[in-house]
Amino acid sequence: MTSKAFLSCNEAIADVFDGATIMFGGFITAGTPTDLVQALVERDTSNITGIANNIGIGDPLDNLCEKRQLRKMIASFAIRASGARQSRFEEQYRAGEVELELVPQGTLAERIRAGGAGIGGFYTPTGVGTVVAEGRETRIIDGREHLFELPLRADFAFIKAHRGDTSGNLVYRRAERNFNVTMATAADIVIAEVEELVETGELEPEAIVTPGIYVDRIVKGERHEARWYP
Amino acid sequence: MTSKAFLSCNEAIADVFDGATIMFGGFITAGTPTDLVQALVERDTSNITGIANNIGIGDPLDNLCEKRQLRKMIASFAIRASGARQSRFEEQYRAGEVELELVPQGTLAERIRAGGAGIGGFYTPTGVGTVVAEGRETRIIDGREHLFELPLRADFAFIKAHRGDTSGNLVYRRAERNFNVTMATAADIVIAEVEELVETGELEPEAIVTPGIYVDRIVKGERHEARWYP
Amino acid sequence: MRPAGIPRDLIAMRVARELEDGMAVNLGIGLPTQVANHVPEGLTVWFQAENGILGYGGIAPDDAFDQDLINAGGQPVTLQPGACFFDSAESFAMIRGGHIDLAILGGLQVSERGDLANWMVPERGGGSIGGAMDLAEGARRLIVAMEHTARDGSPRILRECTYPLTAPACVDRIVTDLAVIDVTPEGLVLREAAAGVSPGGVQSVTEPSLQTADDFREMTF
Amino acid sequence: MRPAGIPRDLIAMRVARELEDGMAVNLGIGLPTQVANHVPEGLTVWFQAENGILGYGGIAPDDAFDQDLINAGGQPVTLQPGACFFDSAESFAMIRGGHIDLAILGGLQVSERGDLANWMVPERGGGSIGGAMDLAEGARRLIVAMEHTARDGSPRILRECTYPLTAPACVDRIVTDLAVIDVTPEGLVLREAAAGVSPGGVQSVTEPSLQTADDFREMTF
Repeated sequence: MTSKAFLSCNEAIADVFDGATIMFGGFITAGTPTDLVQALVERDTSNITGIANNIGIGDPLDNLCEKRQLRKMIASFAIRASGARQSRFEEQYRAGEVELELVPQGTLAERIRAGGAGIGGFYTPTGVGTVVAEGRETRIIDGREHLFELPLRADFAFIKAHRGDTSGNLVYRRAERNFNVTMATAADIVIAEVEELVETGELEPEAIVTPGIYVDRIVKGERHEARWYP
Repeated sequence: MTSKAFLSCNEAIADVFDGATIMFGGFITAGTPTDLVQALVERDTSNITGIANNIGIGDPLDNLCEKRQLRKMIASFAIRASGARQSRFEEQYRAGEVELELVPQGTLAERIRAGGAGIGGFYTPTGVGTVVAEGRETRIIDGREHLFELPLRADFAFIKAHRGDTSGNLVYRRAERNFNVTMATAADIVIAEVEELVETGELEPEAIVTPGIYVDRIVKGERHEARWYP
Repeated sequence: MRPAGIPRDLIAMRVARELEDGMAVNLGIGLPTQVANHVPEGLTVWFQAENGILGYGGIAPDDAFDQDLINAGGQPVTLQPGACFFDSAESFAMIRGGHIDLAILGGLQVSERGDLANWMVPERGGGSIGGAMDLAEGARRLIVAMEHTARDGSPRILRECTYPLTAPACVDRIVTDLAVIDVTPEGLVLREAAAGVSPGGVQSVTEPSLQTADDFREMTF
Repeated sequence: MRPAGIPRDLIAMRVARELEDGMAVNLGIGLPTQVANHVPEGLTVWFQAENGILGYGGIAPDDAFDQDLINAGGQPVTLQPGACFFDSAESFAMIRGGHIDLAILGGLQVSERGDLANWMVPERGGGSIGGAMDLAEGARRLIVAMEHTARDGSPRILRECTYPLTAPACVDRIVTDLAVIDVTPEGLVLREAAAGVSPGGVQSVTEPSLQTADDFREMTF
């Protein structure tokens, strides 16, 4: 079979276009596709709608703000409630230069899952009675109010795993899975960065978490020691 | 911590009551909780509503028909389109002695997932334009007709895994996962049968598929070599 | 008189020519199952079994039966390098979400609009939906592999299905013992016929009218 | 004058007494995080981090930092025997589906009906919802751990929250540096107060009126 392996992140993302919607896996320091994001910074792609759990100080995603590549973020964690240092994203958000759609984390994950799973929409109790519900369709099911939520998809997903094979099968280390697993199912083109790239057949079938058919391209990145910024 | 291990299947299912709704994991020969079902046969529990992928010739579940313990089955595969030998369930179904709610397999799996995941309901394109849609609520989403489906839960789930620990963590062998993984999330009391029961900490964290908090009781069963009945 | 068709194994071989490198393919119970044994040399095809396997190979020999390694029809299968396992909810997320490139299903009836009926014979009652409705809605492309006529010689390709539907307007191509027929917005198009079978011969056992493709030719395997 | 309260670490210790053997518990960012370091001897508690861990232990020492083993606040954690990992969709299925016995969240404001506001300070704008809304809806029991008053001494337990809500009527118990207060259908009930703090002292910095429980007593740890 034709290998899905690319030799560099630059080549793997060469067709990402201005105005694209891109999902970015990762949760703070775990499972972040650092090299793919860096390639995107270098590529100068503009007008991006990003979908990610978080964008904050120290996140590779925040580097996209340096050259103002982001038009909008859909995220669950972006602006700190506490008054600590501001990320570049936060600065641009406060200056009205970038848009933010804040979504409860579980709703974000479930909307992405629905996008990948062919679910047309779903009802969740999360967000009822809050600003999230403003102007939104609700429905009482089994005596409890629920919000209607639509699926979320993207043109591209940039994800990170620990090991992968040339067919795109992926294995994650510890808490690396987070949004990577679901995002792999919900984008037209899925690009995976792995620390170790092996031949098909080398991964234990029972250990594979992301089946290869979800992944279009795979590229070996470096391990970046990331730190936590309290 | 208090161990969730039970010494026998009989003890593990001792509080299953007449009229209970019970989910049964397994898919034909793979991942079937054979010893738990056999204990249920011996217990003589009656008026059961069963939820399972399939019930047919050679399935342990079909043994529940011997003493007419089943009132109703919710399943995706129960009556063969071809004219092969009939299961006892099929005989009783044709005689009008047991009820059958036939559900598309993916809808069955997704309804159980919704039941375990706190999703109030969802829309699927599956079943549109078929008898499954008769009298049902539909909705056009993104130009495509969808059916509204409600979550499914049960009083008990009987599931099977290959290995488990005394905290309830489960690891499956090959295609054993099927409905077991999702059913473990969607019943008030979840009882797992495993071929090998180990101490907490012996299973590799990355290999665990069903987190122990979903499982209430765990019991060591025997490996039963099952055959396929074409 | 009904023209003589090709044997079932040749239907599977003809369908196998639809496979492309890297495709994710689901094979329905019965005739479609045999397609796994005819993958053209050099291609890697990811066969998906809706019970939770991606990357199974052919049907396993009887003495290698592993009860935990079966396809959705319960038959023992082998594993290819790169195979993996998942649960049913994930499996149907894969199917419903459009990640299966091709589903090859058996059929009882197909209408000229591509409606498929394959889960219930009303005279017999009951029926089993299994994964068929999800596959018919979710797969990117759907090929039906079946005998061209019922045992009594009556057509199975009809203007309207009389059996309960699996899904409306879902079939892309029909491969039978007599012909390869495409469902198009303009109606059914006869693309190929078995050796020695004329377009008129196929039409004589097909209820809706068939257009013969410009590049109509003999079925090859 | 505001009564003197207990230090934050003692709040965490008091909350830790709510833990029971075998419970699945989610700890919010900030003060609640410290609860993991005060699990009573002999209990096994399954701490869930919504980024995909069940069974983490205390906060890891700084030199043992593993970027792939963090809690939802980004802090490095350790693993207990029996721990496992999963993805975010599965994690919130666990939370939303009622499989978390207890969530311990930080709070900015709590109303007398148990409404919680903890994700946004309107004067500051923006805000971060994170997993708080799902936890507030999904956990079987919710304890808020917070300072009893804001920095300017104004009450955080109010008749109505003025900040945007995380969820309405979700809080079961409030543990502060001054008191343990239950949200009941009959209103707020003062169960415990810190040593040297009277019911009147707690009431003086609490907007809605408090009923004093029959078995009112001093907080112990």
